[in-house]
This record gives sequence, C-alpha cells and structure tokens, in this order.
Amino acid sequence: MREQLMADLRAMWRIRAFEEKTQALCGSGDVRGSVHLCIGQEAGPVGAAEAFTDGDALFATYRGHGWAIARGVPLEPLFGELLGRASGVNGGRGGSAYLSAPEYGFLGENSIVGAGTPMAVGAALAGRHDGSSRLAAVVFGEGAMNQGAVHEAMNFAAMMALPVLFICENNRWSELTLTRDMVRNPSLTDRPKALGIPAIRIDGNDPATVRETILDFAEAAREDGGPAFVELTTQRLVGHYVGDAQQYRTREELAEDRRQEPIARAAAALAEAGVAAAEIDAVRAAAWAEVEQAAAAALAASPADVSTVREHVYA
Amino acid sequence: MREQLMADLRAMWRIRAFEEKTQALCGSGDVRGSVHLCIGQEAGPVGAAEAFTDGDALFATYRGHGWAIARGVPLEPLFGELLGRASGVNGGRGGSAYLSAPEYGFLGENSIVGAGTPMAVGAALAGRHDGSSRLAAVVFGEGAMNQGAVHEAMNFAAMMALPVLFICENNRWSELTLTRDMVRNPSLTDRPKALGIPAIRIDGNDPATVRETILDFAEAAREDGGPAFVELTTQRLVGHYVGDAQQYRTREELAEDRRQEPIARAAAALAEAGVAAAEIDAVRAAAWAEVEQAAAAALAASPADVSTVREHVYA
Amino acid sequence: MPEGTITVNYSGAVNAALWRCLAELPETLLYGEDVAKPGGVHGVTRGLWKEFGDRVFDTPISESAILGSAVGAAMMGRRPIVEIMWADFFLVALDQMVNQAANIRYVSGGRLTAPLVVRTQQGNSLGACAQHSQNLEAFFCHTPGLRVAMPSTPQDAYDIMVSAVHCDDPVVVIDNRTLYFGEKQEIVTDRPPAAIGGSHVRRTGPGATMVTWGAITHRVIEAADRLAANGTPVTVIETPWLNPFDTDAVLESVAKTGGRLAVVHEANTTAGFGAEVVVRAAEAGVLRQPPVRIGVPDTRIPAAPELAAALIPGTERIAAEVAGLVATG
Amino acid sequence: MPEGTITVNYSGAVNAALWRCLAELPETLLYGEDVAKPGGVHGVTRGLWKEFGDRVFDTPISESAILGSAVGAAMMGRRPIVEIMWADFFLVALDQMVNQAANIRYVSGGRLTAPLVVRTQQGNSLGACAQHSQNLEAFFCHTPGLRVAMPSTPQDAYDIMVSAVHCDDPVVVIDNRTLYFGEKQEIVTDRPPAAIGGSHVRRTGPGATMVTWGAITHRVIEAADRLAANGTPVTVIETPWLNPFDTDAVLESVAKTGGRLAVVHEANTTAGFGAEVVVRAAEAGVLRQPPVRIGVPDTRIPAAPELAAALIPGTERIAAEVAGLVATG
Ligand SMILES: Cc1ncc(C[n+]2csc(CCOP(=O)(O)OP(=O)(O)O)c2C)c(N)n1
Ligand SMILES: Cc1ncc(C[n+]2csc(CCOP(=O)(O)OP(=O)(O)O)c2C)c(N)n1
Ligand SMILES: [Mg+2]
Ligand SMILES: [Mg+2]
Repeated sequence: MREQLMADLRAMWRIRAFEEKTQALCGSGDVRGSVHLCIGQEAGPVGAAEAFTDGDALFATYRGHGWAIARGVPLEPLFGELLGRASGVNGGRGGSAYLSAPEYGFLGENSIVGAGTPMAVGAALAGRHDGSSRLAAVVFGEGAMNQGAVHEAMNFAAMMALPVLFICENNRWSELTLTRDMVRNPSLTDRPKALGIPAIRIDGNDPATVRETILDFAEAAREDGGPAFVELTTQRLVGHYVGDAQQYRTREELAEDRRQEPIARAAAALAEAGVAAAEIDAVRAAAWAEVEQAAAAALAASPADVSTVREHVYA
Repeated sequence: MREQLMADLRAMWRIRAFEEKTQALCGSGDVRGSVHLCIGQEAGPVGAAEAFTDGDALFATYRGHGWAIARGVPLEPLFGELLGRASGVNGGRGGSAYLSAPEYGFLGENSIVGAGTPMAVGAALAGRHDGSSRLAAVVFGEGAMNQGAVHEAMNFAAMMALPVLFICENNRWSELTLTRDMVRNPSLTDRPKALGIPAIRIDGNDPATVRETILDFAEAAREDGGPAFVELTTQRLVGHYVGDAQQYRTREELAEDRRQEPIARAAAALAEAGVAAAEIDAVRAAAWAEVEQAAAAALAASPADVSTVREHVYA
Repeated sequence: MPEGTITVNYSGAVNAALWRCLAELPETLLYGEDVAKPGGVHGVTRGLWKEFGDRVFDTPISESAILGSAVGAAMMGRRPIVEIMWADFFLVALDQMVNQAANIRYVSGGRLTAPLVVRTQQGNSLGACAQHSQNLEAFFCHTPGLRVAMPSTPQDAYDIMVSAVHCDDPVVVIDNRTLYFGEKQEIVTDRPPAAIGGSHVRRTGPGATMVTWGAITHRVIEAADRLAANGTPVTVIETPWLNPFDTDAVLESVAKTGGRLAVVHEANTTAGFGAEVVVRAAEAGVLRQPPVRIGVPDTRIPAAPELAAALIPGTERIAAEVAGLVATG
Repeated sequence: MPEGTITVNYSGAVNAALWRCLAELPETLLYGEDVAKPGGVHGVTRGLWKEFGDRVFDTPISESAILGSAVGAAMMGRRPIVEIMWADFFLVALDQMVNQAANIRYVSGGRLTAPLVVRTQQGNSLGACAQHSQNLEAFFCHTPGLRVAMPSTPQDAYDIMVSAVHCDDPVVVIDNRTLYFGEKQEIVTDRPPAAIGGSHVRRTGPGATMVTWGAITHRVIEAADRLAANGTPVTVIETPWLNPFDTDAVLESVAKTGGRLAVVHEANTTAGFGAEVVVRAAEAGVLRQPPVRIGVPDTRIPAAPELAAALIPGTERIAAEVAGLVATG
C-alpha cells in the first residue's frame, strides 16, 4: 500500500506540477488561448492508467492534460503543444484543448462536449475486427451526461457489447453552473444502468479505489465485451478555464474541496503511515524539477512551423 | 363501459377508415409521396384524446394522422393535405408526413425522428409564462428512444419540471429493424426513470387503459408540473410506409399482431358484452361513409395553389 | 451623456439591447448554458437574471433541447432568445435550425411562426482550437427561412439585437468574442426597433468596393485607410445583415468603383458567403475586373497564434490584394 | 456481357462497388440504419450482410453514434462505410463531420487520419416533405478536410464509391434516390480504383458552358439536347466530384464557349455551390457575359408535387435560361 501510494503521489504530483506550471505560463503570456486545468482531479488518470495497455485507445476532453500524462506522453512535447512550438505533440495545431498523441494510445482531447464518446465506441468496434479486442476508454465531465451524443454512444456500445469504458469525472460543475441544478435525478449512474451498462460511482480522489475499479471493469470488458461506466467523484480546485474568477463558488466550497483533493489526502495518509515529511516533500520537488526542465526545453524550442501551415488538410 | 367502448370503437374506426382510404388513394396514385399509416395503433390517440383541452399542444411524427384526427382535425382538410390540395390543412405544403393544424392544438407531425420532443418542451415552457400552464404532449416511436435529442428533451423537461407528456408508441419496429435488437435493456421506461421522470408501460391497444393512464398523468403534470412518460405497447399491421413489402416480418408475427390489434379486440369485447353484430358493424360503416365523403370532397377540391408557392418563407 | 444614449463596449451594448427587449416585450425569454446566474461565459448577459427572474435561466449542456425548446416556445407565441455559446456547437443540433425553425412558417402557410433569436459568437481568437474557431455564417445563409446578422460595432450590436427580437422570423445573430471588450462608445438606445436589413458605407473612394461583415470589418477599414493614405481610396461597405442582404447597395457601389469588387470574410473561402456576393455582382453585370475574394484558405484553424495568423486575412494581406485589384484596368 | 462488365441500374452499381470494397479490403465495415438484415431502406445494400457477416450491421437511430463511431474506427485503421439515410438527417449529427472528421488529419499533422465514407442520398422526390428534400452539398463543400461527390450514372456511382473507399480522407458520397431504379446499363467493374476527382464532358457546343452535378444532370443534358436541336449546341460539363473540383476543365470550357457560363443545381440558389463555380470563373477572368445560376429559389420545398415542380428547375426552365445566355454577346 505504502509503495503504491508513494508511486501514486509521484504520478499525481507530475500532473499537478505540469498544470501549475501551465497556469504560470498562461500568466506570463507564453501559453496563449483557453486552458482548462485538472488541478484537483489527478487521482482519476493516475488510478486508471494501469488498466490500459498498448493498443488501447483513450479519448479525453479539453481538460485532458492529466490523462495524456498518465498515458505516458512525455512532458516536453506536451508543453511544446501548449506553447505553440514545432516540437509540440501536434506541432502547435492542437493546442491545450485539442491535442493528441496517438503513439501513446492517447487519441486526443475534444473541445466539443460529449463528442469523444461515439469516437471511443468506434475505436472499440475497430478492435473487434482488427484482432486486438482493444479496450477503448473515454473521459468526460458530468455535465456532458446531458448531451445527446453521449446517450447515443452509450446505447450503441451496450447494444453491440463493445469494450468501452465510459469514465465520467464528476467535479460538480458544468463551466459556471452546478450540474445538480441541471438534472432532476442526481444519480447519474442510473442513466447507463437504464441502457444495460454496469455502472458505479466511486471516490475519484483515491487512486487506489480508482485503480481497483477500473482494472476490474476493464478486465470484464475485455473478457465478455460490453461497456462499463465509472463515475469518479472529484473536484477542480481552480476555475473552469485559466482566468475564470470563480465568483460562482463560495469560500466554504473551495475549502471543503481542498480537504478532499487527492494530493493532500495522499500526503496525509503517507504521513500517518509513518513516511517522513521530507520524503513526501521530495516527491513534490522531484515532480517540479522534471516539470521545470521540460518547460524550459519546450520554451527554448522553435515556434510552430508556419511554412507547412497549409499541409495535411487532405491525404 | 359499453358506452365508452362503443365511442372508442367509433373513434378508432374513423382513424382506421381514414388510413385504409389513404392507402387506397396511394394505390390509385392520387396520394403521391411517402405515407406512414397508423393502422393497428388507433387505441393510443383515441384513448389519449380526452386528456387534452384547448390550449394544449400536441406534437406527433410522420405516423401522426391518427393523432391529428383524435385531436379534432376534420377529415376533409386532412385528405386535402395528403392529396396536395389547396384545401389541405397546409395547402399541400406539409404532406402526409409533415402536416399541422395549430387551430386544433395539433402542432404538427415531424419527419425527423425525435425532433418533436424538445419542441414540445418549449410549448410547455411557453405555457409557464403565458398563464396557460398548458400541457404539451409529444408522440414518438420506440426507435426514437435512441436519438440524442429525445434524451436531451426529457432531461430538460425533468430539470425544469415542465408539464410534458412523452408518449412512446412501441410498435417494436424501427422501420425495417427490430428495436429490441438495437438496445441491451429492452425496458425503455428505465430511461426516463433514470432522469427522474415517472414512467409506465401500458397496454396501448386498450383505449380505456390509455385514457385512464394519460388522464392521471396529465392531471398530475398540470397540478405539480413535471413531465411523465407513457409507453404504449402496440403494433402496426402494415408496412413502415405504404409500399413496404415487409419481407422482414413473419406470418406468425403478423397473425399475432392481428389478434392484439385494438379494433378487433374492442369489437370482440362488445360482442361479448352483448352488443349485436349489426350494431358493431354499423360503426364501421358509419366511419367509412364519413371517410368516403371527406375523401370525395377533397378529391374534388382544387389543387395546391402554385401562384403563391414562394410566399411565407419570411414574415 | 445625452438623453437616449449610453457609453458601452460591444458586450455592454448587447446587454443593453437584451435588457430593453426583456423589459419591453413580456413574451421574451432568455436562456442557454451559463447565461443566467453566472451572467454568461463572456459576461454578456450579466444582471439580466437578477432583473427578470425566471424568464432568464440556465440550461443543461443540451443544444438540441435549447434550440428545439426555443422553436416550440416560439410556435406558441413566446419570443425566446437563446444562446449557443460558440457557433461550432450549433453542429450538434443544426436540425432544429434547418429542418425545424426554417420550415415552420413556410410549411404552415404562415399559420405557425418561429420568432426566435439565437445569439452566438464565432471566429478565431488567440490560441483557440480548431473546434472553437470556425465561421459558419454560410450555413445559415444557405438556409431559406432563417435571417442572419453579424454586427461589428456596439451600435449595430444594439440595434441588430433589438430588430432581431422584434422580427417575426428566426434570426441568428453572430458576434465575435474578440469584439466584446473593445473600447466603449456612445450609442443611441432610444430609437424604435428598425426593420431588419441594411448596410453601412464605412469608407468611400473610387478604387474599388470592398464588402465585408463581422469582426474582420475593422481590418478591412484599416486596410482601406492604408490604401487611402497611399493615394488609392476605396469604398468599404459593411453588410452586418447577410439575410436580408443589401444587394442593391453593393451593386450600385461596384458600378461606381470601376466594376472592381473585393469581398472579405473570416470564413473559409470555398463556398463561403463571399462567393454569393461576387456572383450577385457578376449576374448583374457590374463587374469590370476579376473580383477578389479574401478569406481563410481552405484549411482548418491551428491553435498556435502564429499558425492561425498565417491563415486568417490580416490588414496587410487585405491591403495588398485590394491594391492589386485597384491597379487593374 | 464482356469480361469485367455488369449490367445494372444505379442502385445495383452502388451495391456492386460496396461488394467489391468489402471483398477486397478487409478493413472495411458497412453500417447504418436498416442497411444489414433488411438490405437498406432503398435496397441498395441488399445481400451484403449475408455475404460479409458482422462487418455489415444495423444500428440504432443514432446518427451521432453512427458518424462518431465511424470516425473513431477510421482513426484506428478501419475503413468504415456508413449510411445516413437522408442527407437531412446529417443535421442532427453534423458535429462529427465538421468538428471531428474534418479536423483529424490536419490537427494531428497527419499522424491520425479518418478514412471513412458516408453514403447518403438527398433531393426532392415526388411528394417528399420539406424535411426530406434538401440538397446540402454546399455545407460539406464549405468544410475543408471533407471530400464530396455526387454521381448521377451507374458507372460513376460505381467508380466513385470504389475511389471514395480507397481514399484516405473522409468522403461524403451523395446519391439521389430518384436515380436508384433507373435503367440498367453496362458498366465496367474491373478497373483499378481511380484517384478521386475529375469531370465529364457530356455534350459539346460553342454556345455556353453548363456545369452541373447530381441527378439534375439528366435534365441539363435534356435541355442541352433541345438547345442543340434548335441550332445552339452548348457544352455540358458534369462535375460529379465537388471536392476536389475540376476547376481547370470548367475554366477551359468557359473560355472556349465565349465566356458564357451557366451553373445548374437542385440546391437553393443563395450560397449554393453554384456560386463557388461562378466565382472561380470570374476570378480567372474567363467570363465574358453575366453568368446564369439555376437552382431552387430561396424557399423551402413543399410536399405537393405541383408546388415542388414550380420551384425545382426543370428542363424547360433550364433550356430557356441558357438560351437567353447564348443569345447574349
Ligand atoms: C457541445 C458543446 N456545448 C457547450 C460547450 C461549452 N462547454 C465547454 S466545457 C463545458 C462544461 C462541461 O462540463 P463537464 O462536462 O462537467 O466537464 P468539466 O469541464 O467539468 O470537466 C461547456 C458547457 C462545448 N464545448 N460543446
Ligand atoms: C434523425 C432521423 N434518422 C432517421 C430517420 C429515418 N426514419 C424514419 S422513421 C424511422 C424509424 C422510426 O422508428 P420508431 O421511432 O419506432 O417509429 P415508428 O416508425 O415505428 O412509428 C427512421 C429510422 C429519420 N426520419 N430521422
Ligand atoms: Mg464538470
Ligand atoms: Mg416503432
């Protein structure tokens, strides 16, 4: 447990530091454009990562940096992408909210709410015919549950018994609106269940719970086929986008969120288990060191290549 | 009961005769274009009709002749519409699959699967602000349950607690495909329930059951607000469209459907209750007489007015 | 500040127009994602929920339900004003505009109408991704039954919103978010609602006629000013209404400017509305020189600002291309 | 029947092309509403499910899921061929074409691709309602990243489908259901897949160049034959591919036919793809006379056949308008 939690803390801090550095790079004007951070939501990607193997396909949203990192995409080309560098995973064409790194099974973020869900179904469908039986996973927010495409995708996957993991990160907010005010029945797992999809709501701030659940579901999906739905309860500690003043949130809510957030919880659990404060802090420091180095390298790289800007529209 | 059932039989026969005459008019080439008949599904509109009052709004699908008739639209301008006559409810512009008669609270058919559902939500929303508290009802097939817009509309109505009746006519078929093969969980009422909408599946071939249920739900919706969902199990005795050879259906299925269909059942129940065969047959004859007269008048009317064909695109 | 005027930026102008419509027309409703309590993701609808209560409300992320319910409410006599946060998001629900709203009046022979307004904004802004950068006015212009406007100034933003809400047709009003927080200007707010349509002559000169709409108008005017400074003044016609489109004003001007026409928009060039404008001039026989179309070449929009800037027409490119046109014949 | 030919109607040609692609390319899939067991609502996909098993399947009425899953499967190396039963139904799911499929190659710099084919059919047929009558090719032509074709003959239906399936871009192939059961023709089926693009000269004559695509091509040819019979032969260029569009062939022909150009399509005139064709000629400076655009006037399509016939260009109207053009200059 201790080993695992230390590893999880390490993985979560890599994401956290990446996101905090990104926030700083927004502030300095180096990263331009809309950026959606996953600060506070790191336990999901970290816990889920182990369930994926080569050939699996993961689709995320604009809030997807953490999932890209968890899937193994190196930090420097991620920073490069955010910074609009030629060395970015998409040479600067994707940007923070629409990047992809297919070599790592990261099929991409998506800036259209819900749109990744049918695409993941298609990736699983492909796997049925290419001999891979790949697992496809798609991550989306709880607000996306009200988007028609998500309903269609879930039914399609259920009907075809395709191995698709629907991972719903419930951070309670749809941009500036509380999602619970936008539904009558707050139990979102009732929806996939109604379509015949096994569904569960779990503590999305505990990487161990996430790991166990997703591994189980992934295994089941690979064996029998058939989709599954996992709702991760979590919170974002920052605005919907960088620059969001969050006037819609109370101090109390944010304080409570800070108590729940996964890194503080993991650190506290480790301390309780007798890990020295210095050891815990070293994790943070190591993550930051790696992040700073990656960011510096990305900043030093050449800008996106304007000379090829018209290429790759067509085959 | 007997009085009511006689009245129901009368109402059902008006629809049946209208549809059979329409079928004949397709055969003779008088009605041109795609036509979707509701033969076998008459108990739904007949049973539901009483729940609606002036100011309520009903939206249907391309298979909506029966609902228009039940809502009170006279037969002659309906035939006129199908025949492309100037006297048609839409002067020939709507046709069989997209006609409307707002003066009767019939806000129209729709030829896009599911598209009427959010529109009905809007009609109920209007009623919240115009002092009418109108009930809005929308009819669609069970195949439409897999369309994203229907999911969005149900959630929207639930969240706003709007008085919308979602009426799902389950005739088992989505065009030429069995809907049960297109879902994993055949219990479609689980879907609205998951959204917090009370939902029930009832015998849609019994006008009394339909009446009772819809009246109850309509009353509840008017009083407390909030949508409700009623699934009517039924069957179409004919093809998806006129001309559909129905090679996808077995003889046994059609035979079973004929045993279930509402007019035969009502007639049998009346016979059992002691009503003379002649009296029962007179109902059919009267309906046919009315239909023939309406069709003849519509056939005699002048064709759609080509001189105004460019009008009414804009205000 | 004189009576009947206010000093506002573009966003304030839209807000004032919505305020006026909600106050004057009890049949209006205003809703969309984040528009009520939070006051809009761009702050445009701030304060309206507090003032007008439950006629202003937030919705789930359900564009089909937003647009479809607006259509239904409009059919029953309301005048809904709804927001699609980015024009790109129309694409999950275009059915309700093209198959539903656009048909209602025509198919019912005028017995039913759908007087709704959809507010949206579009175009590229610094670093925006390909799914948040498109210019889709041509889709709406190709849909008979819909009205379409793309204002570029606070006064037009105000006037067009008021006219749109009073209009009995479904109207799509397309802002550009880069305009929302521009400089404040004094605008007149006490005129009765104008009929929809019309255009503005922003610059005059015999060299050529430039036709444009939306945010890029400002670059076109800059380009025209450069050309004038170089001794070749041109005419700039801004057509904030694309439907109805002020064809007469364009044709007259082209005839007066040597049959030289340039059209500039931020949308992709191929099959953009610019093609329509050029063809109207060609059909009318007023072109004397090959026309110039300036738009985004047919690519997607990359996120890196340098890449996007290489594609989206800038002042320099516009001035250079039009200078070439003026030099002909 | 010579080796390598078959005698089929249009629908049979599409079926044969699909058969060939499914047989030759194991990475193909074919799915959509009613396409498998029932063989398609128009019977076009008959027999394919029996032959190819679970690579051919029926789907729920879920266009977003159909298109989106095709995009996802294509990203992972499949070549899905999916059906949208009527082009009008694209509008509930256009996001997956415009915001997703069209962006994938460009944004990933070619690391990801989306080689899918969407089969659909469009246009008016006798008595069809306004929601089943639209011609939406301009929407796709205005979306860089998508390829678009509209065949009108069995041979083209066959060739274009084969080329589309082999093409590494997302391709929309738009049929017209009134063509499905036309007369049988002998078509060649043993040629290797051709590159996408190209056009056909269907008639030649110096009077004018008529450019057209899709089902209305047959009316245009009829009109040209009437004109020829009246002593004014014209050139007819059919451009079954709209993207890539054979601009060179059009420009050359316009230059050879006195700078007289007429474009004919069934889509609404305003902002239709016809505007694009005219502008390309205007930009190239080959127009010598005001061009003629023939399309549906900007209305919706009414169901009554007499009403629709008053709007959709018929042979007579086409011949008359082009006769007027030929008479100029
Ligand atoms: C179809 C569509 N509608 C609206 C938006 C604007 N939008 C972007 S993020 C967002 C909120 C999404 O909330 P949720 O799904 O909970 O994800 P979170 O941002 O909380 O991770 C909205 C409304 C969009 N991008 N796409
Ligand atoms: C968005 C959309 N997709 C597909 C169609 C084609 N279509 C028309 S009716 C139909 C089947 C509908 O089945 P169901 O909802 O059960 O209604 P029923 O016809 O049985 O009354 C389909 C697929 C359509 N009209 N609209
Ligand atoms: Mg959220
Ligand atoms: Mg059905």
